[in-house]
Amino acid sequence: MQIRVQETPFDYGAESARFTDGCNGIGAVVTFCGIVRNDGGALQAMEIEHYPGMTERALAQIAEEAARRWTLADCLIIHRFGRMAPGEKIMMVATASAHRADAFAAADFLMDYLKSRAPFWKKEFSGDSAEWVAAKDADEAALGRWG
Amino acid sequence: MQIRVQETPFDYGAESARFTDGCNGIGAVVTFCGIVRNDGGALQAMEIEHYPGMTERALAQIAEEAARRWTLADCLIIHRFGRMAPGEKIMMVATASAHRADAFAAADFLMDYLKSRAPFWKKEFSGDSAEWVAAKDADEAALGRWG
Amino acid sequence: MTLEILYFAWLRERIGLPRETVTTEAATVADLVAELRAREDRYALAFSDLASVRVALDQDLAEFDAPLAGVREVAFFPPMTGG
Amino acid sequence: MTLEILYFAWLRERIGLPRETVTTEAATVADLVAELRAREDRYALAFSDLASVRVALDQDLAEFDAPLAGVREVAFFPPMTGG
Repeated sequence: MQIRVQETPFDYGAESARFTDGCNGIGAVVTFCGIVRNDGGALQAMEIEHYPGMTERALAQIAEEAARRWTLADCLIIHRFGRMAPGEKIMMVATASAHRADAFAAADFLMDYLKSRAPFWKKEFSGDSAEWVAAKDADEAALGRWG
Repeated sequence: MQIRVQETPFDYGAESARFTDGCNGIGAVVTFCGIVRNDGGALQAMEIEHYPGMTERALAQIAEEAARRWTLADCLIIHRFGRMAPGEKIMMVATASAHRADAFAAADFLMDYLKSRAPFWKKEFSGDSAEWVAAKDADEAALGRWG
Repeated sequence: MTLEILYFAWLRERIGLPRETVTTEAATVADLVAELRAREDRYALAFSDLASVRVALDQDLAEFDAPLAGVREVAFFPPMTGG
Repeated sequence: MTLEILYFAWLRERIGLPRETVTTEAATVADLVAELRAREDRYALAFSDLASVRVALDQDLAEFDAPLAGVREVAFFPPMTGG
């Protein structure tokens, strides 16, 4: 289980390859990468605040719960904080398992929980305005999928 | 839509990064990588036969169906044929979308269909024996998830 | 009618050929399979259990009752195991 | 009892502090929120709609009726929006 919370960018390709090559005897790796969108072209920057200490703790708890529910060889979560421009990679998760169903379900689960249970908050800067992103009902509702 | 059927290895990290950086304005990329397992340590090699011409056609049809069902900025399928050792990467799919739910569902769908509807056949070599891998009922049943 | 017939995986191994050209008046895939079975034991063996044989007509998956009119390439193979 | 209180995102901005140390006899999170609200308008404003406030006690998510006995760090923040 690998958890990293950092301000600096990460190398998505290199991290994906390193994670995959570091797992022995597995058959399936699923990776998710979250990227700063620029919906209408107006977004200038995104800033992510987090709760140092609790963040790492919450991510570890979410990863442990995934490892209890599915058979995983390993999982990785990298999440950035601080200021990012559109197109920059915000975070990634990766899961490795013998079989694809476990790897898919665990990655999907990690994302759903991370969205609504890990202490990150996004603020969007466009033109003269700066607004905190509101949590989506759909994200909270997604947790219901996991029983 | 990018489809590649090839005998040579591919660079999973580089392909993941290239795919992700090649998509503009997206928020989510999901990647799957399939790897030759070595279950009990007995497997020496895997050989994949395919049906040149039909393979590319079937993969394109599966990718087009995914693009009809979900909002995708792009998708990528790379699948190898020929002889591979345990630990080698057999194939990958990647999907890019504005939102994670579409990217996850489309990647999961591509894998389910590719497993049972694209003309690839695996043969396993261990010790003196060489056996064609039997299709799993679970793989055929998985298609039922997509209605 | 002249058809190009392709065999893959264990069908190719049992029949001992990757492809062959046949002239036939078979109306459907099932008729063609009946003709092939009657030829030699290796064909009869390869087609002994049709539940584990799939067919593609001009590179699209098809059923055994599909008509052969207008078809140029018929492929027989086991259930796919890619990914 | 002395508590370290942390505020994040718009709660931090409305209150104007990232953290503060308070001495309180509040038995539960709800009691503490009532005390804070009574202090000044900026607190009252920050805690005006508790449906959009989450709380963590010693870095674990908790409910507003949770007891504060033994707790050292209380954090208030909006619903999370990571990923």
